Amino acid sequence: MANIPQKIIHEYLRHDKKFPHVWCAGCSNGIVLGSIIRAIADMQLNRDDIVMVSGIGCSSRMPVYVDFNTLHTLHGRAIAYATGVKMFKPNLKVIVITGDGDCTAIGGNHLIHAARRNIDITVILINNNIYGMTGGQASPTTPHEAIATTAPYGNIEPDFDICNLAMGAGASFVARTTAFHAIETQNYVKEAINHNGFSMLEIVSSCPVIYGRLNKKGSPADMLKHMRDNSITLAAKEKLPKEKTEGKIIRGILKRDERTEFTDAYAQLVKKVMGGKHE
Amino acid sequence: MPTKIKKIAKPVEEKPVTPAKSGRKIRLMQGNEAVALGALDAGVNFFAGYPITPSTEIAEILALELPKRGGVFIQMEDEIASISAITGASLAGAKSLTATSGPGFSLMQEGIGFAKITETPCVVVNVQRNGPSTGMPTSPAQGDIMQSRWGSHGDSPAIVLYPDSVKESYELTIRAVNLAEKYRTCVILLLDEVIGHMREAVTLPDIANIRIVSRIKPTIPRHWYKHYDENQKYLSPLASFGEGYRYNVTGLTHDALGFPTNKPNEANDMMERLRKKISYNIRDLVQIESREMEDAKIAIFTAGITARAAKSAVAAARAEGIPVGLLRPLTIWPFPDDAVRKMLRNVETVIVPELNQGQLIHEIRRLTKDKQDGNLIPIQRANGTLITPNEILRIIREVH
Amino acid sequence: MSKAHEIRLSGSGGQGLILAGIILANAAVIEKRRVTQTQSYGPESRGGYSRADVIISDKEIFFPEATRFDILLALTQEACDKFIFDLKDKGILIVDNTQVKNISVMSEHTYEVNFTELVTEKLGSPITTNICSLAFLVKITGIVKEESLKQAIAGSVKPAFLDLNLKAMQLGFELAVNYGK
Amino acid sequence: MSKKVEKDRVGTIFREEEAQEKMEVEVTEVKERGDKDSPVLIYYNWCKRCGICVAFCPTGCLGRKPDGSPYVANPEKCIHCETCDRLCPDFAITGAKDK
Repeated sequence: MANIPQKIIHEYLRHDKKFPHVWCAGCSNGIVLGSIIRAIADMQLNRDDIVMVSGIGCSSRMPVYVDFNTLHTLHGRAIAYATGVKMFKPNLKVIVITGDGDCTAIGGNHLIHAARRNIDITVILINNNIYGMTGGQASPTTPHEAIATTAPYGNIEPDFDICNLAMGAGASFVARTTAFHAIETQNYVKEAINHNGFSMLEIVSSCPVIYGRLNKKGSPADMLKHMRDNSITLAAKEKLPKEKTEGKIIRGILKRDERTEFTDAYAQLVKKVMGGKHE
Repeated sequence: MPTKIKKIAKPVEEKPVTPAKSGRKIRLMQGNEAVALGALDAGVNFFAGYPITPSTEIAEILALELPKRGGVFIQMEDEIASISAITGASLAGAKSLTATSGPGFSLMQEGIGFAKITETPCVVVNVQRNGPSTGMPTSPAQGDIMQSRWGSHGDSPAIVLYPDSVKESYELTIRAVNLAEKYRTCVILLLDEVIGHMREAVTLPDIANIRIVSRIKPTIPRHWYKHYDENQKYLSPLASFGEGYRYNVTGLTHDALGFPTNKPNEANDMMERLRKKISYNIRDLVQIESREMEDAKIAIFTAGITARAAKSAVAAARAEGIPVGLLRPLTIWPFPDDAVRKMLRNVETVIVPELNQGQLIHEIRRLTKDKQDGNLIPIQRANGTLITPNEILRIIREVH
Repeated sequence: MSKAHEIRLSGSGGQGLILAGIILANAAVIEKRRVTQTQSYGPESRGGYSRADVIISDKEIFFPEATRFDILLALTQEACDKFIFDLKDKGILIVDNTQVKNISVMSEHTYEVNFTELVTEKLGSPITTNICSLAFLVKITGIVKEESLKQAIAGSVKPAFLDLNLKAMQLGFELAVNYGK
Repeated sequence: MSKKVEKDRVGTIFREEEAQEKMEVEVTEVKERGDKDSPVLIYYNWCKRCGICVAFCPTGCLGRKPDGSPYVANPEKCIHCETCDRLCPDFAITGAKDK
């Protein structure tokens, strides 16, 4: 748009088509999107080689706004669609944008199996602790005792630790940060995309309009301040006594290991069997 | 934090798939095997599936064959993931296929709707088994005829093919892949359990004699590309991911570029486009077999395995001098309205045998409103056994 | 032979009847005749019931399942009881009397052989009862040539087991030749 | 007033005296889109007035209009930290170098 100076991020936005975006005032999704495209700009990836896949939900609206190959799919199925894309064209960089409900409730099975296969997909999970698009129902990451429209007396269910889930399922790169830590997000996105294997980046975010109001979390800025003040790095956590780390968001790269990547394994298999004779 | 920048050096390349060489001699072949070989000969280079009786042989054969030809086989975590993966792969340029049976087909419905609204070519093979629910996994039924048309929510047209022999399973699989590519939609191939597992002697045609259709690729510059171009009888070019046409695909109602829209006129355009690309091309889509219909006063209308019993009954009845004929749609959806109406014009009685509690008969009833109710005779059963030639013959004798 | 021959091989799961059906169908294919082979079985690989139908004809075969059998092979009592009423009047009934003790309707052409016992005794295991009884059926009825059957067996079983299966086939032929003697 | 022209570290050029003048402007008169000479440019068409940029501006360069939207209250205070740019969820504000 002529009114906006040509910053590098505007090269990556479909700014003449779909803006302003659908997200509410103060929603962290926009902040995360900014961090992601800054990371991609830093990496100088060819936009033709990036496929951004999403499911359904607030965060899943993200692909529409970016000028990549974008695929906005069904609720919970983003990782399964991404698996198809990646398997057929392994040279594409496949990034899945998903939310807590999309990825861990309806799409939980696809998450654990993609992690188990260690297929080279970068999952960026924006965790706002609620179903925002449908109006504030409890999600698997809604904290215990928090209020949601389907938990009007307080949530009695325990919440998911998504990073632990991904690590347990075999993801080879797992990191967590918050939307407030934009530079850290940018760096982790780069790390996650560069990692050859399944990578899960959980970005703790805020939903000021629905979750924030239901739970009296204050203004959008207050919610970001909460992220700033209530999160500590993994390194800091290890130094501090346990009582000081309780209830804090732990940021950092929680797991990184080298394990055979799935499309590589499949390429090996093809090489092996193609050496043999046809039937 | 230092970050290594890994550039993508490898060029984007389509996976070539070498055609099947096996089986050109006459040989005994299962229906499911014929589907797998048909898929390979049609150029299918991506399969994702989940085990389910009675379709599993298709996955097993493709697991063996696809890697040998440079294609992709992947066993997914469920049927929902399978339809998702084949749709994703198709957008990346693959000719893709999955195979399942009733319970899995039910799970796939949302994904089939997605492939239809996004106009992404793919093929779903449904080897029908007895239902509802888990039903009888190794027993035949024709209970998915309506589901294959109306299974996914919202209005969407369907292309559904229905073979009645092993040879035809091979041919219609190729046709299903071709139609999917041409019409940019999810084409469904319905098989009966008995046909999937039946063995017949089949000679496959030479690969050189098989007509293969592939999607039209855009040749225009990126900025002119519309993912849903309105030209050419609604059959528009399709770019793959990685080819430089950075388009958006969404299951939301979308405009010609593929971006979500709520505008009634754009929504209308999209819905009409989905409908017209089938209805404007109905002559290309419809295939129907007619046997002994020239002078027939009694017609049997049926599809799939039940048509095999009907053919036998027709032959026997003709030997007794009864003027009976058979109509069998190879394409059951879109329903061959005009052809059926025309062929039933001089017929007094129509018998509709089917392995369900009445599905095909609704279409015939719709087309034969002018005939008395007593002239439309159902033979219906959903207990896991086939309708036999004798049962049909008995009815033919009764009405004669 | 111009008419269609409907053959049903029946018994319980695990007896290898479907394989026998495929072999018989393959033998017909070798002779360039028209053939369909269908089966019905439960999920059990042992026990339960199992049947394989083969229709061999020189004309187009419409209905692929056998409804009125020209030949019925029954390896268990249950299968024999279930299917015997659909045997044609002049049909051929072959039963394994190791297991089939009662035949409710005696056909004109009934053959009772203790296949399981004989195969176990002569070949060390009952595993090839299916091939032995199939060979007996082929020899008695002449539905396909012996040589075609041999070729079909060679094309359908693993090389390591070929020798054993051919021995079973030979045993079946001998039983047929010596039947009633 | 001397015409002191400064070049900041990210290269945006602005004139100090103009910035001084702008301080005295009534908030309601702030132009609907950012001034091209401003250290921070705001695109009001996209702004949803969430207040994040103002809350996190470390120097008080940004202020808030009565309707909640931001404006450049103290241009001289801008240190081009890009915080507003990075934390704006709507891509409606930029303090980054013009490319």
